[in-house]
Amino acid sequence: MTLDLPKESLVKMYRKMLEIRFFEEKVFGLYGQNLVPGTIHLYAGEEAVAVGVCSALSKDDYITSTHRGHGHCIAKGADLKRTMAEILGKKTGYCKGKGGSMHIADFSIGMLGATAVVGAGLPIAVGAGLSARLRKTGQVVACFFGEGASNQGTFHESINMASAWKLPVIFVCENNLYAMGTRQSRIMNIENIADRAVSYGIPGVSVDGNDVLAVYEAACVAVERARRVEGPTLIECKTYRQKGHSRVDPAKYRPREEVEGWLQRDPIKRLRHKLIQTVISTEAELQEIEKEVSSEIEDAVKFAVESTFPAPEEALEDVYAQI
Amino acid sequence: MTLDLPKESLVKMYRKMLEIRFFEEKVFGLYGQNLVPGTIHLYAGEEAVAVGVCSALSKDDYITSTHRGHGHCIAKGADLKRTMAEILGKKTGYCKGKGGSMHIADFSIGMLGATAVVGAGLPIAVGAGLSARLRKTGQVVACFFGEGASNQGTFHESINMASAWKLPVIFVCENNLYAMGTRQSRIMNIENIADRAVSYGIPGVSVDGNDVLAVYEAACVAVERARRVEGPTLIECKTYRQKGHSRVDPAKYRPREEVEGWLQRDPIKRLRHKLIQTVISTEAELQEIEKEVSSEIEDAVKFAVESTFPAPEEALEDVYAQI
Amino acid sequence: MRKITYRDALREALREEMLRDSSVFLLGEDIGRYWGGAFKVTDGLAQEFGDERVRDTPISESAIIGTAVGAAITGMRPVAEIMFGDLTALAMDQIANQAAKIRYMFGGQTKCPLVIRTPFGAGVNIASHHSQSLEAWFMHVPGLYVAVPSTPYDAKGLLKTAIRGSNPVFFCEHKLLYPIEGEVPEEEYTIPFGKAEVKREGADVTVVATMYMVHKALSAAKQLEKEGLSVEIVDPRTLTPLDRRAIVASVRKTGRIVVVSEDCKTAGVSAEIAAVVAEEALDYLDAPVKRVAEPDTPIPFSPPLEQHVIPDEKAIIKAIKEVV
Amino acid sequence: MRKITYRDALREALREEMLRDSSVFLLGEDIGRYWGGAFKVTDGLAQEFGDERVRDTPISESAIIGTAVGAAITGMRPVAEIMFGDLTALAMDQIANQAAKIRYMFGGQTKCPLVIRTPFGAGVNIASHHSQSLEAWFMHVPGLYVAVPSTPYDAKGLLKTAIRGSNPVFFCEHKLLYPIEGEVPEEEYTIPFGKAEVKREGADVTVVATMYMVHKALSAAKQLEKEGLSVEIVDPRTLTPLDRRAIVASVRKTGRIVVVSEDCKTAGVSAEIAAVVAEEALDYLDAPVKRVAEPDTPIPFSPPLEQHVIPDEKAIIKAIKEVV
Ligand SMILES: Cc1ncc(C[n+]2csc(CCOP(=O)(O)OP(=O)(O)O)c2C)c(N)n1
Ligand SMILES: Cc1ncc(C[n+]2csc(CCOP(=O)(O)OP(=O)(O)O)c2C)c(N)n1
Ligand SMILES: [Mg+2]
Ligand SMILES: [Mg+2]
Repeated sequence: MTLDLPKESLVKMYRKMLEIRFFEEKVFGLYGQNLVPGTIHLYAGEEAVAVGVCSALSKDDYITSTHRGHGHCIAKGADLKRTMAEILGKKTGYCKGKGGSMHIADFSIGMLGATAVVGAGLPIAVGAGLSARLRKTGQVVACFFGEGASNQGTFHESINMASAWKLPVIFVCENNLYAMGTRQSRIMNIENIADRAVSYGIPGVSVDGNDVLAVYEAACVAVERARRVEGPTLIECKTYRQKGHSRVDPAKYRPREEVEGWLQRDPIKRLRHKLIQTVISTEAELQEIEKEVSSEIEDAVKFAVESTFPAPEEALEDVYAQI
Repeated sequence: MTLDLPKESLVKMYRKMLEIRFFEEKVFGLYGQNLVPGTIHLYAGEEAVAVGVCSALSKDDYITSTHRGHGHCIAKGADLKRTMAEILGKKTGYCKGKGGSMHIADFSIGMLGATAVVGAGLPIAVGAGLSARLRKTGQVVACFFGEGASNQGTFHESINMASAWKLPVIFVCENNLYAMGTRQSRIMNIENIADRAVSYGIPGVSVDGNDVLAVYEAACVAVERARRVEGPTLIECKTYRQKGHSRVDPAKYRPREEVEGWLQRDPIKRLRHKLIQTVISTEAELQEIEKEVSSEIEDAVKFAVESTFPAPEEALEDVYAQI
Repeated sequence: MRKITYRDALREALREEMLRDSSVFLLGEDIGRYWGGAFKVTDGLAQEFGDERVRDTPISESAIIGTAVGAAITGMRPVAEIMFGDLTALAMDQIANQAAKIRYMFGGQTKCPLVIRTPFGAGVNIASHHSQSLEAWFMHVPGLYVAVPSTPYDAKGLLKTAIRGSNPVFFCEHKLLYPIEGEVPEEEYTIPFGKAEVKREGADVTVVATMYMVHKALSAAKQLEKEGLSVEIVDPRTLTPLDRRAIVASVRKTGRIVVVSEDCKTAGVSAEIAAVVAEEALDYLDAPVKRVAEPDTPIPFSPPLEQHVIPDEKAIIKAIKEVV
Repeated sequence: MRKITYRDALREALREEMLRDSSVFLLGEDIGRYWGGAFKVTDGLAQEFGDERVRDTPISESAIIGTAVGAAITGMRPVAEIMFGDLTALAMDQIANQAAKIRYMFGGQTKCPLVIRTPFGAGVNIASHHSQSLEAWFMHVPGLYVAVPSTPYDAKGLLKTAIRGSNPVFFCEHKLLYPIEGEVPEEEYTIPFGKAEVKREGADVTVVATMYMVHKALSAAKQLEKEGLSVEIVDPRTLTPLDRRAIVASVRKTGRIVVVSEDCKTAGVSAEIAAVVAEEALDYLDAPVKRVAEPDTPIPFSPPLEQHVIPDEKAIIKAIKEVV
């Protein structure tokens, strides 16, 4: 963890990670109150990945996301209210209630949306990268996916294509060790997903995904490479989801010591500790931020809960664009 | 090229390669006479791959094949007559005329069939390997595919699965530098497909695919590894198709010097030269073999040409197994 | 008779067939000891039969089906689970081009005894990628059988037939059916493919319904009974082969037909059934054929939106009233 | 008027739209300067527009379509070629779950102006993996439009509409149509989606036919004319949207209908059209609906076998005679 960034940037990262964590805790709570339809996949514990990567992007860069997408949205700058409203199925949500937790998008900030088909976002990210190339905009695309997704055919096809065409795409593998109840070692014979970069002749790096600055640095290197038209990078971020896979999952397949070890390496705690230790921030400052974020999230919940549901007939809209 | 095999084996390899070459030349000729319906993808120039690999297999081992499959069939021991008859669409063909050039199979010798969907044979080979494991037969499976196919998602999914489960599958990439008119370097950013083995934690070897003994040796190592339940191997055989991709293709996209260079490295000429040079065989012996093979092929052609077409109504049979 | 859930009925079928025949094995994502399948259909089976025969896979749908094909043509009887029906799209080549055609292309040299189990259906707010009903795609693929059980009894009997058969079977389940209870005998039985069941006899109108819609049709029929309308409900149980005779026979009796199917209307299951009636039973018809199906939209997430697109009793009753 | 081939008409449409709009680009396997597409539709375009806009891809169908989706939602207008229609199965998730649903799932935030061109059809002896007609799968996917041009004129006009539109279009071509010639004006024109064309007027029976079958139906109609039968031929030109009105209007006039479609019969294109007629035109029908389609088999290789399964003039004539 190198801390040679301006204080402002560090604190911003801290705040973003906190937003995600508090947001997810609320979603979890609302779920218990039966206010969240369907299912949820929480990002708690993995905040450093989304925030580290998105901090290296500019607003008009793109990202693509997954079933575990709340954190990606927030890190890219999505409005907390509309994100929460979407998760609750409200008309004020980003997708007017059509998408829900697994399909949030905010095209106005380059968040090209979450797909619930594991691995399906990779070729779409390649297309966005190709589009940036053809339109000569200099934009880059960060594509998030899990280590489980890295066994989908689309992983292979997409990275190969992006590499052959030297497209500005950053493939960010969130290796949280499990795909549902399936531990990585049971379904692949390698430890580092980053090694798969060899297949495409591109750089592959493994970083501590619970260290936001490590992620940030790797992402910056990849973004620069992309903007220099040198092609994609595969970044593997080793991290851990603190909750079960989805709402119903008690995650009993994970050894207790493993969970506890990762909780101790909580990315938010770690950054907080560093900020204090290096006297970049004071306890009071950070508490102030925590209070602010907490109240922002309360506002988002209030907004979402009070918003109305879409009218049933709206189900028939948006199938085709009319013009 | 090491020649410490018994003469018998070497001569057998020579004969098999010759069978394939003469067979393909005849298919080409029959095509010109309008006796071959549809299209054809000739294996001429790549004989060392199929023969080298199949020489390392025993009869009850399996292979899966591709659109360019005549050579695989013959190398695994298929009957020349029934192979030729299938290509001509005759009832006496292996598939009673239902399959044609792109879908030949002979289950009686473990030839599990050619698929015309590029890359589709890989997971099927994995399944055959899994089946061998579950039935505890010790069989291994050799799976042929092109370098173009190595960009299909199935390549990735299949090898990963075979590796995770340590299945007895040998993935044989026939790298003939082109997929139709597309040169490898234009659609992938690596030179050796064998490097992709890294993604699966398995051995990957590149061999001179026009040297039948080099192929044979690599295959033997892989077969032994498979039988020891240590998992799959990826073998890349660098080779070249001497004709166009398919019947209509003049292959103008290939530099003349490149073609000539490869013609000089013709796998059959090379083995022949060695056999003579090392006084393993005499010119007379080899000429005798050539005559024999030539007449076998004539017999096959005669058989195929004289065979009848299936009756139209047979089109409705074999959709479902009745028992 | 004892009652068990559709989920348990499926599990019993798997278990009994695995006990009966050592060539039967299961593969799929998280079907094993750590999860037991996303819908718990295979719960406990890994513990009983071991991880080799109840095999967790990587998230590689094409390779799951392709592997099953390779195993099926070399002497095994794989039962592959695709976690959600929507994801069969990822394996469409292996299902439609390989599994379904491998026997035919090779002139009958091989059999491909393979079962692909997958849950379809909307109603649990999991949006466009986890809620579709795509049976019609597979009906349009010669070489496949397509089973669509609506009750625990049918689920068990059809799954056993599927596993014992010699052909690839696309076996459709429905998320909302898993917890539904029904009578299932302790004794061994199987249900032949291609035999519809009249789930309720009636005289005034035929309703052909499948899967979860059978239950909605039954409840609609009960309501209409009070109004003096007698509704016959025919459940095809398999879409391929389709028991056209039973459908035509019922229409011949009632002169009216409503087809109820959860999938999107256009080119869906109900289209084929309507077409069969238009070809083979036109002379018996006293009213136009009616289709009740999802409108042509993806499935939305939010509950009021989702409920709006799923065919319900009201829509079934309305359609029936329009034809009588 | 000048006559050009279907192939050249398609190429003209691509070229004109590329000249008109710099956001249009092409991608696909071997569509570029070294081959010009397996059926030469894009021949010469790479030379004119460069390799960036006429882009050869690896053999990665899922990524081809996914890449097109990503480009389409970020301001480009990709036209993707899948070399053979059978291979769309490899990209089914990207087509049906991503391209078709991306606008809807995201509540209308984006458009996905993407064209997927691919050749269907049997008749050239290339067997089960290269000969299918799978339009029906895509008709069953809301969010997609499906175009099925049967003539050079329609091919050009529909392709231009497809490229200029704001929605994903699944654009079906047919191998046997590529060399067919027809009148195509030099002047600019487009053809709206959802408007059928009466390819031949008639009074006694309606034939709804698509793609290559339009030509077989026309030739059957000519033969029947000699026997005094007047056949009307309706070509829907797009399957989604489907011009139900035109079909119903024709049936209203003739009282009889035969639907001719090359795909396998069960749950195919002809099923949907038959169902529409059974729902909306039953009262006008004087005879059962007839479907002429491929039997439910994969496509075999050998010429006599293949010819046996492709619907021909004889089958069309037989069906027409059965209903009149
Ligand atoms: C193609 C596909 N297969 C299966 C599923 C069901 N599923 C949803 S999330 C998930 C696990 C994904 O694991 P990973 O990619 O590691 O992401 P994580 O959940 O760990 O963030 C699975 C199997 C799906 N949605 N899509
Ligand atoms: C999935 C798929 N995409 C495209 C095609 C069309 N096609 C047939 S052979 C071929 C090239 C295959 O190249 P490679 O794998 O290198 O094998 P080679 O022909 O060189 O032996 C292509 C693109 C196909 N049959 N299947
Ligand atoms: Mg994971
Ligand atoms: Mg090649």
